[in-house]
Amino acid sequence: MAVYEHLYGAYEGESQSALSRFLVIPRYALRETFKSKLLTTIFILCFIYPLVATILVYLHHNANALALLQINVRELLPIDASFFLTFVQMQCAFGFILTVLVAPPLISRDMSNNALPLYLCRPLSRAEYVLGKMSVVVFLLSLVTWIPGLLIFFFQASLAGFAWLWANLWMIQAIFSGCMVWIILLSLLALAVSSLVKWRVVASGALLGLFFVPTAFGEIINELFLTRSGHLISLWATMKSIWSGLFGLFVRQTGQIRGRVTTPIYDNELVDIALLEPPLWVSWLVIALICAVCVWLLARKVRAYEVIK
Amino acid sequence: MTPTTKSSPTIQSPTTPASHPASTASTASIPSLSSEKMIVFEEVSKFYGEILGVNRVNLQIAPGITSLVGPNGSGKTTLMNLMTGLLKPTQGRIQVLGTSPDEPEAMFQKLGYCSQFDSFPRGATAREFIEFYLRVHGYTKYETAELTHQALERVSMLEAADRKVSAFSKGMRQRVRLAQSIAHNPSVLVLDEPLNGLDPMARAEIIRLFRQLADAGMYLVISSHILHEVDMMSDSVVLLHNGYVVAEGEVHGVRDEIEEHPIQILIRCDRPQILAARLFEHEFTVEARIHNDRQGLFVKTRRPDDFYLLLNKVITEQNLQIESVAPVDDDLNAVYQYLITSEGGQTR
Amino acid sequence: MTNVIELEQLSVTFGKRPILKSLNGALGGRAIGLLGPNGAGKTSLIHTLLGFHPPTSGTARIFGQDITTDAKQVRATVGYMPESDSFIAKMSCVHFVRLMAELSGIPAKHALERAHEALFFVGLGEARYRPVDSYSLGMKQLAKLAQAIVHGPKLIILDEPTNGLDPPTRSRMISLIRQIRDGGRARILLSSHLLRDVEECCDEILVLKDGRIAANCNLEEERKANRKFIELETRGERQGFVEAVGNLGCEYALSGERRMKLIMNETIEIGDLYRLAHEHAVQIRRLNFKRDSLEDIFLKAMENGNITEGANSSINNEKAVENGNGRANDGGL
Amino acid sequence: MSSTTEITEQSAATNVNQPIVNRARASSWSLWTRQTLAVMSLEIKKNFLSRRALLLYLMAGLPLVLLSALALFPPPTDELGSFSEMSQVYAAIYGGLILRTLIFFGCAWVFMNLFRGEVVDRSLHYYFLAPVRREVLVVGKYLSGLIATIVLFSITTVGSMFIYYFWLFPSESARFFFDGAGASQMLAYLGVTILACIGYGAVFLLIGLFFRNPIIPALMLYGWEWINFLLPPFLKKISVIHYLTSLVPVPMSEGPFAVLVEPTPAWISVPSLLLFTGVVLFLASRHIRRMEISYAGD
Repeated sequence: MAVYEHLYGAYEGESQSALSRFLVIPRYALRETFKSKLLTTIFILCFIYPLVATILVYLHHNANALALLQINVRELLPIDASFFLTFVQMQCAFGFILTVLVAPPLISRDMSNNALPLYLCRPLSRAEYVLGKMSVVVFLLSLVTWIPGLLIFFFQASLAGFAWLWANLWMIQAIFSGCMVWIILLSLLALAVSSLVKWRVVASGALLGLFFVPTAFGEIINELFLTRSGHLISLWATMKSIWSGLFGLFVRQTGQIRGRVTTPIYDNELVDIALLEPPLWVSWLVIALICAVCVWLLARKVRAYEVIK
Repeated sequence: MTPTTKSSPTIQSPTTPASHPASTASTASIPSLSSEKMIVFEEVSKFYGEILGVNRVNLQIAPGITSLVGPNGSGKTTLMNLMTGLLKPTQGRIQVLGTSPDEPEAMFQKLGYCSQFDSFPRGATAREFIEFYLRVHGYTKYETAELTHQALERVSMLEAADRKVSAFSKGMRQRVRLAQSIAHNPSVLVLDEPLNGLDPMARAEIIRLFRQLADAGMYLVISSHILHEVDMMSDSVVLLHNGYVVAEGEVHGVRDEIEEHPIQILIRCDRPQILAARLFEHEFTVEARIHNDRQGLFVKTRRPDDFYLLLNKVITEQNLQIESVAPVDDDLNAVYQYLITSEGGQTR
Repeated sequence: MTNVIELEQLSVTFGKRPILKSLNGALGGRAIGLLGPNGAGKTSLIHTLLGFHPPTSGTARIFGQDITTDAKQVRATVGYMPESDSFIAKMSCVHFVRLMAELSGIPAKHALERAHEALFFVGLGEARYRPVDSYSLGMKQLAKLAQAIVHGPKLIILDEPTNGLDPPTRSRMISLIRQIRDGGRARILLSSHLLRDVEECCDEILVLKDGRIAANCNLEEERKANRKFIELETRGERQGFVEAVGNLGCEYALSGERRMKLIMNETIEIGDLYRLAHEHAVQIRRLNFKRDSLEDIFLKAMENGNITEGANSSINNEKAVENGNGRANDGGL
Repeated sequence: MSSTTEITEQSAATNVNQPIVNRARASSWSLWTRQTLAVMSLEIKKNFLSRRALLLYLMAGLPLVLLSALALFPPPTDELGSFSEMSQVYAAIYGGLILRTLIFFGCAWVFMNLFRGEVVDRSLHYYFLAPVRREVLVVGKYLSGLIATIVLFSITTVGSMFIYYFWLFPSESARFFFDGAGASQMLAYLGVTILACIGYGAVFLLIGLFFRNPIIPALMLYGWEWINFLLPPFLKKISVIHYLTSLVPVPMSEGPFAVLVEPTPAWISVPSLLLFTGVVLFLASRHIRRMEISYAGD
C-alpha cells in the first residue's frame, strides 16, 4: 500500500496574464453583488424605461400599429434631442440608485477588517486595486445607461433611414459622453465615501446625504437669496445643465422677478431682473473639482499601513 | 457537578471550601491570613446569556504573583473583569481586601487594572493620557504630575512621554497602559496579558518590576500564554479550562499531584542501551525509550528520589559519558498538556 | 546557498524621522528571525521589502530581483502574513483564500484546488466553510497563514505569527512553520518578540536596533556548547558533595538552595561528579553545559548597540531569570 | 460608605515607595466636588475641542450665518413688513428653527454621546476603574454637556436676535432694546434656551444610556414633540416643548389647526422641568451602577 505525503508544495503551473489578473477583483465583486436579491430586482427595473422608449420608436415607424391603436403619429413624442436627453436623465437617476447599493461595500468591507495589506502585498498596485473596484460600478452603470441608449438610437436610425442618421450623428457622442461623465463622477464619489467609512450602511447613508443635502441646501439658498447660483452646489442641477449643454438645449435664463435695484442706470426703481443659471463651463469645473478631490482622497486612504505623523 | 470531581480530587490543591477560610498552600512563607487581606471568590459564576463565562469558582489569592493560565475563552478575562467590578457575577460573592467590587470609590484607591482594550483618547500624548484619568481620582495638579512622572519612569517611557500615543508601536502602547494602571500606587494589580507585544528587553524589565512589586507585598494577578515566563515569575498558578478552575497552587506542587503521569527524564549519554538495561533491573522504572538520535534515553519513574540515587550508582559503575540530565515535564507546559490539552482536545 | 535578501544601503525616513539607517547585508538562511526592541524598524523593513512604501535611498533585492524596479515580480514570489487581524468579512474562508490565490496570479481553475490544499495543510477542517469573522484568534492566524502560502511563494514573511495564541495553537503554528522550512521549497522571514519561538524555527537571525543592524549571525554556530561551564541542580543534603567538588580543584558558585554552577578544568570529568554524588547520596536532578541561548545573543547585540546603557550588571540577573526555575532573585555567577 | 480617611492609611501603608501623596480628605463631600470638577473639566475639553464638537458648532452657527448672509446680500424684493411684525417673525424663527430643531438635535448629539461615545471609543472602562462614585461621573458629564450646549445656543439666540432686528430697522431696534420691551424679551428667550438645554439634555442622557442604538428613539421623540400642537391638553403636559412654548415671551402662531391651551404659568413649568431633570439624573446614575462593560463588535 502506498502512503502519500501531502506536504506543502510550491505551484509550478503557468501564471495568469496581467489582464486576467486585473479582472479578478471585478469578477469577485460582481459575483458578490448579484448575490443580493434586492439589487438584482432593481437592476431589472432599470430596463423598464428603455423598453418603453423602444416601443415608442417602434410605434413611430409602424403605420398599421398606429391605426390599430387609433393614435395619430403627431400626438406621439417626437424622437429627437430632447427625447434622448430625458432618456439619459432617467437612466442616470436609476444608475444612482444602483450605485448607492453596489458601491459602499466595495472598499469599506476591506477597510473594516484591515484587508488592504493582503491585496497590496500581491502583484497589484494601488491604482489597479481602485480601478478594479471602479470597473464594477462602471460596468454596471454602462449596462444601464449608454448601452441601451445607443441601441435605441441605432434602432431608430435603422427605421428612419440614412438621412436621419446622417443628420443626428453628433447625438451618439452626446449620449455616450453624457453617460460616461455621470458614471465616472458617481463611481469616484462612491468609492471615496466607501474608503472613508468602515460600515457599509453608513457609507450608503453618506452617499445619499452627499447627493440630497447639498441639493436641498442649494434650493434654500435660491429661495432666500432669489438667485440661481445655489445650483452650483447641487449635483443634480449641475449635471442637468451639462447634459442639456451636450444636447444643445441649454437655456441660461430660468426665471424672472420684479425687484428694486440701484445701478448706474436705475436708482432704486422697480424693474424685471433675470435669474441666470451658472454658465456651462462653471458646471464642468465643479464636476472636475469633485472628481479631483475624490481621487486625492482615494490615493490617501487606499494604503497598506496607517501613516501617523 | 462540582469541578473537583472532574479530575482526581487531589488536583484541587488543599484549599478547603471557603466556608472557613484557611491559608492556601501557595507559599508556606505567608502566615494564614483572614479574608481581610485576601482576594476571595466564593462560588462565583458568570453567564453571558447562555454562554458560560466562569462556573462556581472558589479562589483565595494571597500577596505575590498569581498567574491565570488557560486557553482562549477559558474565563481568564471574565475572572479579571469580575474582580475589578467591570462585570457583575451572576451568583456568588467576591471580596477584594475586604471591599466588594461594586463600591468603586473604596476599592479602586488600592486596585489598578491594565486591560486588553488597546484604546486611547484621540490625539492624547502618553503623559496627558495618564494625567487625564489621575485627575479623576481627586489628586491635585502637582500630585498628578508627580505620580505620572514616576509611573512613566518605572516603565522607562519618559523620553516618549510627550509624543502622541497613536504613533506608538504595540509594545510602547502596552507600557503606557501599564503605567496608567500603576500610577496611583495600588496594592492590588490586575493585568490582562501585560507582556503582549513587548520586546525581550522590555519583557525582562517588566518581569523584574513585577517581582519588585510582589516582594513589597503587592497582590499581582497576571494572565499570560507564555508558560515559561509564567513558570519563571509566578508564585502560584491558577489553571482554567472552559470556565472551571482545573488546578491551583504552586507549579511544582500541582505537578507532583498528577499521579497518572509519572515524572519523565531525558538523559543524553553515549551508550543508552546499557543504561536502560541496568535501570530496568529496579521496579520503579516504569518506561524507557531510546531517543531517535541514539544519543539519549527517555525514562519514566514513579519514585524520583530512589531513581536519581540509582542513576548515580549506574553511571559511576558503567563509567558512562553523560552529556546532560534534565526532567522533561517538570514545568507548567507539561502540566498544561496533561490537564488541559489532552483532556480538553481542541475543536478545529 | 543563494541569498534570499540582499540589503544595499537601504534607508527609510518618515517625514523627518529616520527609521532605517543604510542597512547593509545578505541573508541566506532557510528561516531568518527578525528581532529587535519596540520601534526598532522591523515592521518598516518588512513594509519596504514588500514595496508598501519606497526606500528613501539605497535598495534591496529579494532572490536577485530589485524591490524598487521590478516590485511586481518580487511580490509575485512573496507571501505575507500581517501582524494585525486582516481578512475580508462575510466571506467563507475557502472563498477568501481562493480570491487571494487568484490575485497572486494562479489561474481561476487551479485556485480552488490550491486553496483547499493550503487549508488542509494548516489544519482548518470543516471550519473552512464558515466566514472568517466567526473564527477564534488562533483560527484567524491559521487562515492568514493559508493565504500567505496558497500561491506557493519562494519567500514567506510572517509578522508576529504566534502573538497572543494559547500554548496548543502556538505549538501547532510553530510545527507548521518548521514543516514549511524543512519542505525546502520556501524561505521564511519571521519577525517576533518571543525568543523561544524564534529559537525553535530559525537558523539565522537579524537583530535591528533603532534603525541599524545590531547583529546578523547564523544561530547554529553561535549556540555550539562551550564545554567549560556546567550547571547543576541537586536535591538532598549537598554540603559534603560541595566540599568534595571544591577540593577536586574546580571553581563553583551556589545559587539558591538547589542550584550550582561549575567551571570545569581539563582534569575533571562529569563521571567524577557522579562518583562524588553517589558517595554523598546527592540526587543530581538536572545537569547541562551552559549554552548561549538566543536571549543571550539578543542581549549581547543590544549591549554593544550602546555601551552606555550599562546593561552588564543586569546580564547576570538576566541569565538567572532566564534559566532558574524557581524565584528569580537568587544571585548570579 | 466607609469614610475615605481609613482607606488612605491602609493603602499608604502598603504603598510601594515613600508616601509622596498625603491625601488628607476633609470629608467625602469635598472629594466628590473635586472629582466632579475634574470630570467636568476633562469632558468640557472633549465636548468643545474634539472632532465630535464640530457638528455642535455647525448647528449653533447656522442661524447666525444665514441671517448675516441675508443682511449682506439682501434679496432684491421690497415686501419687507413694518417694524411691528418683527417680533412676530422673530418668534417664528426662534420657535421653529432654533428651539424645535437646532437645540433639539444639538442636545441630542452632545448628551447621547456622553456615554455612548465612550463605549464606541472603548474608553469607558478607564472611568469605571477610577475610585469615583458612578453618580459623580453622571453629574460631571451632564454638567459638562450642559455648559457646552448652553454657551453655544445662548450665543445663537442673542446673536440671531440682534442681527435680525438691527439689519432692517436699526434705529427703531435701538430704541426698542434700550428702553422698550426688547431687553426683557431677549432675557426671556435666553431663559427658554437654557431650560431647553437642561430638559432635553436630561432626556437624551437617559436615551443614550438605555438604548444601544439611540437614533430611532430620538427621532420618535422628535415626532412626538412636533405633533405637540395637535395634542389634547392632557397629552401636551407629557412633553418638554409644551413647558418651553408656554415660557416664550412672544407666542409663536402654531398654524390654524393648533389646539390652543392656556400656557402653564412660569412658576409651575420651571420647577417641574428642573424636577424632571433631577428624576432623570437619579435614574441614570442607578442604571450606571449596574452597567457592565462589554464592548461588543460594532
